[in-house]
Amino acid sequence: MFSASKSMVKRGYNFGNLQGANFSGTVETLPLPDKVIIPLKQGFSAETQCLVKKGDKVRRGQIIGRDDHTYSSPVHASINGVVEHFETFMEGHEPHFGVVIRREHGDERGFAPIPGAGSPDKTREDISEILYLAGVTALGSTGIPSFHHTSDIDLKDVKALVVNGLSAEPFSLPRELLLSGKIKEFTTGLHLLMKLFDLSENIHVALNKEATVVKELGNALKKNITLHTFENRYPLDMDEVVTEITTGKKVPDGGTPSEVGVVVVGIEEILHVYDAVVLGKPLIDKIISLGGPGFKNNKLLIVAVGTPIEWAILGNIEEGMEERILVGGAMRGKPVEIAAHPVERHFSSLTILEENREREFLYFLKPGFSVLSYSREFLSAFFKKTVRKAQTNIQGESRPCIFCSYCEDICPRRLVPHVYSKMVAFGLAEEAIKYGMEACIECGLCSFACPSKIPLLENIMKGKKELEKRGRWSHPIGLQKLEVEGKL
Amino acid sequence: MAEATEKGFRLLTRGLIKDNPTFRMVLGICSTLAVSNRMTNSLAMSLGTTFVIVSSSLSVSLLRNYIPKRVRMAVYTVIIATFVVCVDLYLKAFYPLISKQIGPYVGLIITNCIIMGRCESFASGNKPGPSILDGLGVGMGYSFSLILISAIREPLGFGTMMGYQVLGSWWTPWILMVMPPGAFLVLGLYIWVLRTIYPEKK
Amino acid sequence: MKGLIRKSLDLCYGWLEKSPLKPLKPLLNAADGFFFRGAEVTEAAPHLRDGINLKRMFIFVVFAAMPSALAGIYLFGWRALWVILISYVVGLGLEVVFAAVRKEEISEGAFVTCILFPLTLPPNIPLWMVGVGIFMGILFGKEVFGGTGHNIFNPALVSRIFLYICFPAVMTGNWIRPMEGWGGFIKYSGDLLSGETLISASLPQAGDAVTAATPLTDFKATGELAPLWDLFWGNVSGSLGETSAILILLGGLFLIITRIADWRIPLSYIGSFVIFAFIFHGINPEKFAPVGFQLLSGGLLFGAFFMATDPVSGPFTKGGRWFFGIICGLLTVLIRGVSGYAEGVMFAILFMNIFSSLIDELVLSYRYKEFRR
Amino acid sequence: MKERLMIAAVLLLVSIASALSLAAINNVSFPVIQRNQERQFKVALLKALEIPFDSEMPEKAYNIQIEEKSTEEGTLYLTHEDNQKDLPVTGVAFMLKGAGFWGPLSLIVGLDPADMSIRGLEIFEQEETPGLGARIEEKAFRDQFKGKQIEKKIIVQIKGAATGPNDVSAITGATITSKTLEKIINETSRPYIEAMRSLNNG
Repeated sequence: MFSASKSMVKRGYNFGNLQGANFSGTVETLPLPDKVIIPLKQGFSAETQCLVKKGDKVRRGQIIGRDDHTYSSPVHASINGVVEHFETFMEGHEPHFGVVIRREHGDERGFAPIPGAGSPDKTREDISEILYLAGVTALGSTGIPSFHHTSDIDLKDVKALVVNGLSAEPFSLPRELLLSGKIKEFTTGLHLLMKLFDLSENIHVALNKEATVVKELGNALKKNITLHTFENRYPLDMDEVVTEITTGKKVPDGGTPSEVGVVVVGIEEILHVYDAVVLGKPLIDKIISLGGPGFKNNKLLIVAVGTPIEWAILGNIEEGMEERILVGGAMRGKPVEIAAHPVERHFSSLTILEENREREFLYFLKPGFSVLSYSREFLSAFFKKTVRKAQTNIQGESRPCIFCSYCEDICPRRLVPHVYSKMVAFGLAEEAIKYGMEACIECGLCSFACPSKIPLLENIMKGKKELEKRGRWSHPIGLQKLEVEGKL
Repeated sequence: MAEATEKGFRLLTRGLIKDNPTFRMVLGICSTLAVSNRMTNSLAMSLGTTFVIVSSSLSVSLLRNYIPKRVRMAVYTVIIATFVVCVDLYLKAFYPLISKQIGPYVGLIITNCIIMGRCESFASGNKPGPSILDGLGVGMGYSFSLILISAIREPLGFGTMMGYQVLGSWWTPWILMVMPPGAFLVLGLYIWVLRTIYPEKK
Repeated sequence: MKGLIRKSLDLCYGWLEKSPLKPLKPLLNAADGFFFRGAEVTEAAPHLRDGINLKRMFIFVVFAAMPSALAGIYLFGWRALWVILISYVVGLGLEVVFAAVRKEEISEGAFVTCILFPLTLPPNIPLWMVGVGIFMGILFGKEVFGGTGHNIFNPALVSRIFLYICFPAVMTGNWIRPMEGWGGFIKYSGDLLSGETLISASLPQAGDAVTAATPLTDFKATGELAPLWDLFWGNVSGSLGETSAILILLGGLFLIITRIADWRIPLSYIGSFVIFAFIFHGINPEKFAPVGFQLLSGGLLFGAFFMATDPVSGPFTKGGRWFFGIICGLLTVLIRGVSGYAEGVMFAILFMNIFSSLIDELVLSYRYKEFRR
Repeated sequence: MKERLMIAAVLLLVSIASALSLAAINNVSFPVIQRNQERQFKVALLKALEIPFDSEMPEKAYNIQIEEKSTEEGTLYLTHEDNQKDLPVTGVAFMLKGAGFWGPLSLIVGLDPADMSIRGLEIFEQEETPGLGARIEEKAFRDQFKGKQIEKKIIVQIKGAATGPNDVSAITGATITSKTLEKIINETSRPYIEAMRSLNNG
């Protein structure tokens, strides 16, 4: 294990005012789509057993997939309608099984409530049961532990709870905006989780320093909850990093916070806990953010789970551009290959970037008021207020490494990405372990900052894969870990 | 008969370029770097080394059946050293000027890996005839490379060739070419060119 | 303007495809890449990229060296312009040849080498020597190692040391006094020296130039100290770009502010130099000149800001950079004071270049010792 | 056992053969080598004293014109008026030794005893950088020393032109060799001058 928690707060990169990152606090509600695709496996959950047949009528909020014997959480129908057919679609290389439901009535927002829910005064067992039935337990990077099999960590092993309110990745869900006007709901939800985990201390809330709700939240939180504020630096909002900078516990290299007994949940997840336990609402509506230069307006949107992505972004895209749609932020987001892919319940943001293939004239001599750059060679470095352009163009030419050590300076873990990249290229991935390659958290800042435009992160991941293939190193996390341990 | 002639010819010529001890195997570099700044020195050194290679190859070949395997290196060294001292004394007696310039390196012919290499790899297992041809071939290869190097170094370093002024008085001598590092550069260039023309077989 | 260049480039592409001059394509690619940014987009996460690229980095180093170059022209005659021009023509020509042979794109590193190298030369160096120097420096300092990014030594310094060893008489023995009035912008100083001169007394004098020794040579020979004020403004004899301390500082600060050069190297180099110079001057003031004089004279500032900060040939770790600078400073003081050479910056930096990867390895093996089981 | 005896015998035989042949060659070449070395020294000495000689047989001139005189401080080489040993001394020469840049540096200085000025300077042995420090052998450089007063300090001027009466211009770029030469002349000639004094007085 490699300790760097203190320097991590200072390292990383503040993306500043990005073009298309100005979210307004209001939340819009998307009309229900004509049909939804509900994957039977969403979030931290194995594939559930399908409980409906073709032609069945389903109600909004009805459980249509459930399997109490594996690590999973139930899946719900998000509209009132009829099961039309079943569909297999690919997510990466994995086939996913989805239930297609056609809407029968109008925009009906009513739902089948979770039995037993309705008030915040519940026992531990009740909370666990309600969260499980609501499907909320599938949220978080490794799930929220309960008395069911819902997470790779047991309820009795939970030693700390971290609420991640940071959002430093460009175009990721601006979490602090969710809090405005919802402080009470948040604190109630937090206390429910604390009760579930049987924790009275070691509870941390991390928030951006500039967030408007910091003071309000600070007043609302009880003394046993620590509120930390941080500068808006990527990748402080990654779960591994936020764990280290708040609790001081070192997450094992390549591992997850759950391995040291820490559960990390986002603010939106706490609100879902509140919705489930107090309002009895299952996880059928999800707040996601639409961000990036490809959208006309950046906004927060309440979307029914299973809505096709094309439906969610319809009418909001800038016309006449080659777009790249990403699930997640602009750094670690996954490109969406099929626009019909449904919004799943663990999605938090959709990003659209323009595929910028423009060949700018005399680019290297431009003053650069709107350039996103780690170095100070552009005037934007001296004008903090200017809006930076977010580009997919690599803005240069691929060149050999010149040892400028930008990647090393910007790396939140004080690693040497260019060294790993070279070693992997020479087939010496084993050697790279000796220089700490496994401590990489894959934030991608090295590739971002490289002036030679070397895909450093890609090379590192290639090296890790190679090592796994050769059996030299492996650190399965999440579901993969459970699968390796034979629990799935 | 023709076959034998052909074989002998191959032995004689392969050291020139294809298996050139200096450019290809990078052997005997010490003396190459040290003496190749003047053509006369190069010639003297080449002749001396060739003589030592040929005569020690011959001697080893003649004695090959009598030399016990365990002490063969020691015997080779004694044989080579004898011939080297002969060359050294000869130069001292009849070419004192050349001897003064390349003196220490003549003694170092003993440690030239080329000679030991030929004795060990060829002469110890072959008849005197082929051994002489082989030694002569390798010696010629060594001489060839030395002459090639000094053909660049002497004009650049002194403006002369074999001691005669070939470049006019406008020429500014390149002192680096006179010093051993200059030979490194020239040798490197030759190796580069040669390996580009005849790529190494895999 | 933009459209015109684009059109003519496209025209050339079409024409080159059919013509027998096809091997010249790298040259056209380079021109294209010079005017227009590439069209590539990111292939995988992260989807955003920093605006910086090598072209900008290298051109900024050239900008940083500009004040010194202009000072060189002003102080020593506009012949200096020829020196720089020849360096560019030969250096870039060689770069193009290698790019064509290797079928690679032309790397912009030569732009930096070709401006830094002439600034380290005596003003009245024969012009052909400039060409030979940059040719040998780029060939043996960079290309034999595989081009930009793979070199062990700073190519500009390799060029200089080649000339230094080959033609010591030219490189150490003849300097001219700076010009006055409008200076070199209107005056041209002739070639002071032909290759033949054996003994310094017989140096012929030409043009308006007056021979003079550099402040460091002066001190070595006679113990005389040049006035600090002259050293600061650059009103002393010396290499083209090294005389004016203020302009070098200006360029150096620019490099540091833009983050192209790591501030650790100049700071540790100059810091350790000052400390050691102070100590040694206290011990033996005859051999070691006073700190202020040593700091401003010779190539120390130029070396510390422009040569030692070359990322390729120096160490890349932070600790390594501190160490590199400190040893460079110590070596410079020692070489200036104890050896037969008046100046030691070039030797110190080249010497430490050899060890930079070793230093990095030591730093990394310490930093990642938890991973060495 | 038998094998070991065999090894010992072969080694012994080879060594004996080698030793015998070397001894024979040495016997032949030794006188020649010795004569070469002596001749070199004698030529340098005659040149330093500016005595004309037949380059084929310098021994002849040497034997006639030079008187070797051993003193406590070292050997002095004298020439007399009309080559008569009882007549006054017209020239004195001696050898100075010191450490050069790469190796030993020795030179022969010829003096005019009348005013103690240098008649000639010959470099006998040097291993300086060719083309750089080695240029101290060039006539133009050595001739500068003629007429300089050995009793006063001779200064090799590195910077600028030689202006003082006892100044000599250094070789550009070869600062170290030039300064070494100055040091050797000024520091090691003292005892010889003392010896000359006592010779004159006695």
